[in-house]
Amino acid sequence: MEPILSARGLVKRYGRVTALDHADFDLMPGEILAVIGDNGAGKSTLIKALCGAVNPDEGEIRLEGQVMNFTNPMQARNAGIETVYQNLALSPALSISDNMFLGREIRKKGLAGSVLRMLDRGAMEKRARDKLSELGLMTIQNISQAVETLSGGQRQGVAVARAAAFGSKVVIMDEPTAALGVKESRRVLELILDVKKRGIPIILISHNMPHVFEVADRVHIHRLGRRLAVINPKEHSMSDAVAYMTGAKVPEGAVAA
Amino acid sequence: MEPILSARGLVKRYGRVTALDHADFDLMPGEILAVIGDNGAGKSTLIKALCGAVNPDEGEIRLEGQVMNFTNPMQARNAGIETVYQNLALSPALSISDNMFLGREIRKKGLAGSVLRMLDRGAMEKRARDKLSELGLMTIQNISQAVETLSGGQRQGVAVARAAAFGSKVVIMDEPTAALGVKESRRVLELILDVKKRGIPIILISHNMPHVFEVADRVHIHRLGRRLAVINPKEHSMSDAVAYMTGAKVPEGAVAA
Amino acid sequence: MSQPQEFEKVLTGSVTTVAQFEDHKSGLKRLQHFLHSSPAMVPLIVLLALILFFGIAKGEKFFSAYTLTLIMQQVAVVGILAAAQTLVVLTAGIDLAIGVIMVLSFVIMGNMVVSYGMPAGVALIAGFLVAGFCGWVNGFLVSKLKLPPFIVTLGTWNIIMAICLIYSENATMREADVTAATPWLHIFGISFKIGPAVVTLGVLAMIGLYVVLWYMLNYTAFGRHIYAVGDDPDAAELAGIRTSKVLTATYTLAGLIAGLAAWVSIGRNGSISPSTVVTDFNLQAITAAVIGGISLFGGRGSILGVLFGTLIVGVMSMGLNMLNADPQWKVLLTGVLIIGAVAIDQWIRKVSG
Amino acid sequence: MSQPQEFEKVLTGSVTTVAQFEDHKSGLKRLQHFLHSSPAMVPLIVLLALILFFGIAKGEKFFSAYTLTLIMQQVAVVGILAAAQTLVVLTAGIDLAIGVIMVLSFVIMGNMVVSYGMPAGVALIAGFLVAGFCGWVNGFLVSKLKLPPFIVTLGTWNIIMAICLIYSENATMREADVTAATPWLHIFGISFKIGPAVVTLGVLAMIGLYVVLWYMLNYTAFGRHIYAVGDDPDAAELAGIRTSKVLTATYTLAGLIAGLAAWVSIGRNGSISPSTVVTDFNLQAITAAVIGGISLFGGRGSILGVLFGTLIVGVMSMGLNMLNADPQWKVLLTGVLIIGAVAIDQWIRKVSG
Amino acid sequence: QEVSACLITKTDTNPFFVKMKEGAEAKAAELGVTLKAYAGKVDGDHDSQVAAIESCIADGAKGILIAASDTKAIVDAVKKAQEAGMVVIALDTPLDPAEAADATFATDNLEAGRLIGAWAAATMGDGAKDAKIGFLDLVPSQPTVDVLRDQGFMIGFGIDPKDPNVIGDEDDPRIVGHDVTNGNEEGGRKAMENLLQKDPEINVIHTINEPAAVGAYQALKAVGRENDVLIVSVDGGCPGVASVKDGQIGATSQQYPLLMAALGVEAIKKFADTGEKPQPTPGKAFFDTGVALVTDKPAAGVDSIDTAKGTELCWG
Ligand SMILES: Nc1ncnc2c1ncn2[C@@H]1O[C@H](COP(=O)(O)OP(=O)(O)OP(=O)(O)O)[C@@H](O)[C@H]1O
Ligand SMILES: Nc1ncnc2c1ncn2[C@@H]1O[C@H](COP(=O)(O)OP(=O)(O)OP(=O)(O)O)[C@@H](O)[C@H]1O
Ligand SMILES: [Mg+2]
Ligand SMILES: [Mg+2]
Repeated sequence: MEPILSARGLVKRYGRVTALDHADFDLMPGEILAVIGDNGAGKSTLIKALCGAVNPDEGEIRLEGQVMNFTNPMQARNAGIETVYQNLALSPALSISDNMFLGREIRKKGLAGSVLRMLDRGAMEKRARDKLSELGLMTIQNISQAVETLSGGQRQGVAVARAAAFGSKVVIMDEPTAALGVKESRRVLELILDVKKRGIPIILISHNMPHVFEVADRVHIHRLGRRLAVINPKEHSMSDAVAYMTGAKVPEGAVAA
Repeated sequence: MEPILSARGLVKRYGRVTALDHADFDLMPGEILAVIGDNGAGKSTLIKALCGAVNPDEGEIRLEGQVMNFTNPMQARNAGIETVYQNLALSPALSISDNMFLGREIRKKGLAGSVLRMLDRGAMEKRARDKLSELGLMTIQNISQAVETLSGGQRQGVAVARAAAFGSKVVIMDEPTAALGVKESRRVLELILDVKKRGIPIILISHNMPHVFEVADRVHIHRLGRRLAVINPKEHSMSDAVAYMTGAKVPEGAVAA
Repeated sequence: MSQPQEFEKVLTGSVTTVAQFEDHKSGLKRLQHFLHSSPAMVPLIVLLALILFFGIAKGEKFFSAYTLTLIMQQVAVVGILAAAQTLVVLTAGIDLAIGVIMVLSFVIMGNMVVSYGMPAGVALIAGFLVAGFCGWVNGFLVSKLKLPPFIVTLGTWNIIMAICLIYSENATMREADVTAATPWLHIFGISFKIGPAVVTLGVLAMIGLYVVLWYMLNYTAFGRHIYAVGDDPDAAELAGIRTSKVLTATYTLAGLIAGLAAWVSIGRNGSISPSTVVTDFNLQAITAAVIGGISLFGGRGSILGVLFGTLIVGVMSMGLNMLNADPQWKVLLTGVLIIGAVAIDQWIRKVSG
Repeated sequence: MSQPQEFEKVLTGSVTTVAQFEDHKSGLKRLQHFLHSSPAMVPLIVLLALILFFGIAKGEKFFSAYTLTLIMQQVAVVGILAAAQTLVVLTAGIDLAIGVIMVLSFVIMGNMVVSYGMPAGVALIAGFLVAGFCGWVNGFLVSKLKLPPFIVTLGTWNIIMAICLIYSENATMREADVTAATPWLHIFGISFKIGPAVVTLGVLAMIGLYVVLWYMLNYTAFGRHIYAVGDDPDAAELAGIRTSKVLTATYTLAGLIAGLAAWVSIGRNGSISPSTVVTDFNLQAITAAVIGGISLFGGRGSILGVLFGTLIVGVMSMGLNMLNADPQWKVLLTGVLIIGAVAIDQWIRKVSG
Repeated sequence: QEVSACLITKTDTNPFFVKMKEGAEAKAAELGVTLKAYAGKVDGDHDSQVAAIESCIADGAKGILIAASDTKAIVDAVKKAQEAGMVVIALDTPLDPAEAADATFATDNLEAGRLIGAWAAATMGDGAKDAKIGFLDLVPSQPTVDVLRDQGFMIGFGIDPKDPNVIGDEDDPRIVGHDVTNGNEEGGRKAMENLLQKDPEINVIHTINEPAAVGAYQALKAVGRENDVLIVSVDGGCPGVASVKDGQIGATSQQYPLLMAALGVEAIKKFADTGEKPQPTPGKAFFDTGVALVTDKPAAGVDSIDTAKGTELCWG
């Protein structure tokens, strides 16, 4: 089977720092691919390169077999790649619903919408509230609150809800549950399985091993800026995965997986 | 036994939003107290109120039995309360060592230090590197890198290392392991136990139940802006705790714990 | 695939209602909440306080419909420029060229009718086109070359000022000559009386502009994008906003608004004088915006606040003038009042927390 | 107490060395890394390019030690003010009053010796005290009342300007009168020749000031705190910096530096003229800072860059003077050069990424 | 031998100095002198003028024509130029002291003010005793021209100016007030509106220049008083003279920048050729290029020319 999204030999250097060191990557259609690795291994840089937020110094990226070097995130989004960034990419002073619909606002029906281009505040707020409730985020009292006034977890919920609301060709989630509570994390996992059911492949970056091993079809282990191995979570234990990613053990021939 | 840090009836409202709704709090000497609760339950606001970063509308705070309403974080710090904030409180453009030693810089020995007030860059960088290595953060290549260029986990490591480096009367950590990898999280738990051994009590906010139940002496469950219950992790299961904090079950008489 | 951890299984029973707290609404609390949710009202309070202050000090002379409408006439041009400036400042930029764009625009409008004998329509279109083009150049340099807005507009300020002087040879066009050619350029000078109040079309244009921009900023996608870009450009870009398009559009729009200011200014002044380039419109416009509560760091503030900010400055200057201060003392008192007004503003915000 | 989870037990074996990657150092890469780690060098390159450009255009006349040192003399006062401005801008503020503080300070120094017959020492102390006090007032209003720096310093700008004009009755003090009273006020005007180069003590004062401030900003705690406060005031406060103290100290220091500028200015101009208040020192100082790579949003940039930024502006204006351009064209070219210089700067930064 | 000269004006935005520059350029071309022009950024920008003088020295020019922004402070820089062997000629405004320049070709601004003051008093006749006078000045910092014209008007009108170096210390009850205009239409209109707020009965207006006067006229027209207020001004630019003809301005004192410039360039050329310096007008410290009162309503006892003649002599 052809990978839907793949990369070969990605390199990214920042001055004296090397973030990606000839990294490879493959995402198969319809799968949940987990990416794990130490802090600073280069996971976020990798996915930022995939979706155009970072321009790699070397290497090539293919979407459905075609070379596609995105130079900005808009291009990736238009190509159907939706991303939850680790730093969330929310506008602090804007409200929750403004943030959820940024760049895809809903306009009023009729003349007000087509001529006066008036936004349908009510509809956006309602949909935002629904999406958040789906995630189990029941503590948000005021839906027109500025995002900067939300708690860390509420903020992350908004970012996840946004990506989930606009399903597309590939969904990338960089540590979507890091700040979330037990209940909210569980809902995100359910949501990921939901998205998969719709046939959309997902890249999930996470440090939570039980979660990773629960939902992932394959696990990409990243170490020191490159892909160390790809393992099958049914064949390897969590301990193996952790040992590989921290350098305690070296995987054998696992790259071919 | 007298609590070392306690609060009664704390209230904090932001416009239409209620963050704290008559919350109580007690920290006993030498203990590790975990604070758990849904996203947006008011945990961060609670500890910000305790350390002066937020001024509560009502309620009183006592440190070692004396009423102490801090109006800014400096006062709390001078009283010996060291905090890792959820939003980390790092200066993005400054380097790692600058951030670690912000406000407690090391000066050169001799005239250069006393008269010219020259900073000892070398010493600070060395100590910063050591602290990070203790946390297992081995991926930081350049210690004079700006914090904004670090990965999410590296950044959190810096904040935790800073609080740990300056042990004092009370250490508060708001989700210190949220962005950390498996290895780094483990080190932070070890560090917390270390601090406890030095006799310093710790407040740990976390959504990671296994971690909480591993290290905590008591667990404060926060729900809808107030303390719902305090439970003993040896007497209650994780399931109980999760059920209480999400409202699935109501604890009986646990507040007295 | 492994199973959820044990403790996660109890979640099915968790509460599913949105958190709510009882509201204790005393009158004061209500006011607080109102101010908290509509920060543009704070400068309005300051404005009213200031009017009251001078009204008490000078009695009817100040507190008359005539005087108050006169103030509106005096601030119309600056008010329009302040609106343009506000858009740019909301994107975390600054437009030092806005004043000279206006001057170039009215010089061109005037020259078209007086020197080249063009019809008024053509002259106006030419004026607006040039103004919009100047704005577009700023936007292009800021968004594509990623130069700091301060430097870009400092540069174009100089360039446009020089072009304006060289092109016009510094020649003033007299009102009589303009009127002889067309009445259209003076249309915003037309005034009508409602009792003692005197309202010019220029004043109405300013108010109309603010209403339109307020609508645009709050009820259209473009408006929200302006805020998002100013608030955090990286986040906006990642969230899928074409920041460079938004920036270019904003600067261009600011230029076009300067074109409107040019037209209104011809109406107010009658004659058309290129040496107006030296007038410090930038500082006045930025001051009005900041007093109105716009953050120079972008992304925060309401444009209605700027309308009140403009009026605050106008009321101050008229009030001081009626208090019979001589020009040097007026400068001093203006300084004191500016700080005072914003201090009160800040205090109200704090109390309404 | 429960046990660590199963998979956490393998961690004992994890690698404990710091990550390292091989370095491929070609010459170009080295240059890139150098520029990447010392961004202040970028304006230096632009400066050298500009000197070369005018040197080629005008030959020896421009490219002489005399002309180049003359440029230094011309920019000394603005350079000192730009240093003060830089400190304030680094805290994410702006000091519109810095120019008039200098003027008030030299008017006081002059009046002390000429009108009141005080000794030079007393005059200088009085001048510095007033300058520092003005700065302190700005700092107090910004840090304690939490007013926007733009508004605070706009207010004090007006107030100080008016005080200066009212107090001095706009009377210029002649060089001869000042010299008759004391030689000390003119000390920074003393020049000595090294071959054709002419160096004044004022120029040395400027350079010395930059060195001291560079040291302070990079090698003392206070300097790092200035950056931290400008970078993210909330984070700095939480991290345990008394932001309001840092702000007050910074504005006060800026005032004192304006006092130094006053002294140097007396040396350069000989006479003391209160009407200097109209000169646009603010814009010049901010321009130098921004061209030198300081971000108006605070917390970023190197003060050495500002020294080069000041010189870039000086070289431009001297170069254009020598090119025999007519004043209006000079304005135009200044605009083009400002944008050009910063565009090159940005380009180098991008390439050295 | 090639002769090069510098012209340093106060600003390059004020039409007066722009015309002066054009006049100088024309004369220079005629005499074969290379002329470089410099200007300050705003009125009062002393620093740019000093830098300009330094550039001229570095350039090796033979002479400098300067319209000084700060007539006292510039003296030191002028001295340096003279030491470098140049002839320095003050245009428009004499230096302080006037002898600091090698020669001065200037308008007597006090006389200019005095003429319009005297004309206004004569035109009003008995009404002058209880006139209500407004002064539309230049800027708060009170530069020399501002003071001379303002105080000159008072002398001409018969008001005691007290200290003739300071505006605003007078106590004559006929003075309604002073306001500043920045010398342009916008400022003129606003200042007029302000003064009308102080006293709507105002009936005489002194304006610093014609743009300010035109602005004041607009403000008066808006309240329907354009026909019963006397506006006087200084400058004599062509649009200004046309405004006098239209009756918007009652009278204006005309000055002659082209003449100043031409005389200045000639003097430098002569100095370069012969080393000879020009002589001042007898009885004055400088060579007065003259002012003429332009009005179509001549008043007894005040010499004036009509607008036809004024239009002939106007400068742009
Ligand atoms: N703009 C930058 N400048 C310099 N170094 C950078 C920059 N961005 C990332 N890096 C470095 O690149 C490396 C990889 O960072 P990245 O964010 O990809 O890590 P990560 O695997 O996502 O880690 P985490 O699990 O902590 O999120 C880190 O060492 C980081 O310091
Ligand atoms: N400045 C503010 N303005 C308005 N609402 C606020 C502000 N700060 C916090 N809140 C609200 O107060 C509530 C409690 O927030 P808090 O940050 O204390 O939650 P938390 O328990 O720490 O959650 P998390 O686990 O997600 O970090 C949230 O609903 C949040 O939206
Ligand atoms: Mg990451
Ligand atoms: Mg929290």
